[in-house]
Amino acid sequence: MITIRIQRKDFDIGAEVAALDAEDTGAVATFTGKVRKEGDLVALTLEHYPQMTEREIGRIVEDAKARWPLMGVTIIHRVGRLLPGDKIVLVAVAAKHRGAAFDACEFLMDYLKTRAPFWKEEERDGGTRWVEARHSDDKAAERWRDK
Amino acid sequence: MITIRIQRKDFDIGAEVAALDAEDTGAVATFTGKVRKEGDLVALTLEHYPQMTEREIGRIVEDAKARWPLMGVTIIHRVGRLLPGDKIVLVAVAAKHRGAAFDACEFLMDYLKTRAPFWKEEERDGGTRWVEARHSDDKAAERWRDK
Amino acid sequence: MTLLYFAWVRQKTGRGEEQLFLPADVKTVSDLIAFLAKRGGGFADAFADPRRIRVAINQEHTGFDTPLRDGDEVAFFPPVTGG
Amino acid sequence: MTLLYFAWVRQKTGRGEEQLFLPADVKTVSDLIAFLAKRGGGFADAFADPRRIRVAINQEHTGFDTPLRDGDEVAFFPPVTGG
Repeated sequence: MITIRIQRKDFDIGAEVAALDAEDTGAVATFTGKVRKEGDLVALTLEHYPQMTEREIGRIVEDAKARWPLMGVTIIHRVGRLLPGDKIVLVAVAAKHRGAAFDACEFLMDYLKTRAPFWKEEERDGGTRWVEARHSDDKAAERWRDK
Repeated sequence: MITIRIQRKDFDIGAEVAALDAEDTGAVATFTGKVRKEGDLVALTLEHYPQMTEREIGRIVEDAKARWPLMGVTIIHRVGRLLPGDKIVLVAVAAKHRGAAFDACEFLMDYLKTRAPFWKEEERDGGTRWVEARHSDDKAAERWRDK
Repeated sequence: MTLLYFAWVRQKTGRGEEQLFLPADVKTVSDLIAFLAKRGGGFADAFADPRRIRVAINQEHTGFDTPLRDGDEVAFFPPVTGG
Repeated sequence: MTLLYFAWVRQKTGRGEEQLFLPADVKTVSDLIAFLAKRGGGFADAFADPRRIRVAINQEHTGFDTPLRDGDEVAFFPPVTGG
């Protein structure tokens, strides 16, 4: 089962994992990304490209399914204005065995970071600023190329 | 914050992640292991070595903390009789960045599988049988030796 | 064709979306970027360094050499920073 | 010393725990395994193939060469299968 949701509201990790579960699932790996409290950061505002976002995430999930035997994937990404401590993204992967669940979860995060059309704008005491893409995220995504 | 619990009752992944969270956490990776529904499997009964279990898991967590900068770790392992679909184990790791959270979560699972004193007995239509340790779990744990 | 702009590309150009008749000499994404930069003002600023820009055609990431067709939805944006 | 048995080692020996005065010629875990196997019956069965057995002394995994002291808590069990 594949679930992809873009939403403003928060999500409940436990409820999402319960909804994802099939009876023959032995392993569920999840990743939750949050707004870190750091310095004078007031908020993060997430913009996206609505016509493209779910399609691109769908392609990333298909890529993961071609690489590992997965029983279910749930991806939830929030948009709008988020405060320090707020959850931003959930990736949950169910598989028979833990190796596939871990690898696919990490792959999905690396690809979300470098391919899904979201942009973060930081709001600090001094004003707003668009977050720069990080080279380390490109490197993380490149690891999967030849695998 | 380190939380280690051995318990008979179920757990709520979302509540555990919320309890684990610090404000400067940016990444939470979790792993949930479940009793797979397969063939005529009726139940799994988990036995452990109570005087040793929490101490050994504590040592595994200290090892992980020495390898990665972690903000929090929660490990819950159930014991007693569990049915197909029941959750067995939760490992949740909070860190600033996702690489450390993913790696530490996988490391903790690999070490739990090969070092924590738990034993599973399967109950099938034909009777009961102790689960054999898997060579693939030893291999998974060995990966971390030289890292 | 439909042009879409996101994040600081949207802010610099001052618009999120526009309709454009594909000019005859604009064959590829690169040509379109040069055409838009020539508008001056915020567009010149937004497209001053094409290496900082990414493009999607019809909701798929693509490169600057891709040929354009009228009716395409072309989106310009900075490298993505979600997740 | 205290001896503990888990999983099929417990089932084969028929007990989970016992107190034992360390015999003079039992210096290491290997010696203790040989000593227990000589009891015959379920113990002989449980310890027939020491390669299938793991040991912890005072709640820490250890090897068969480890010297024993009176007062130790020695646990025998199969390779672990939790998680």
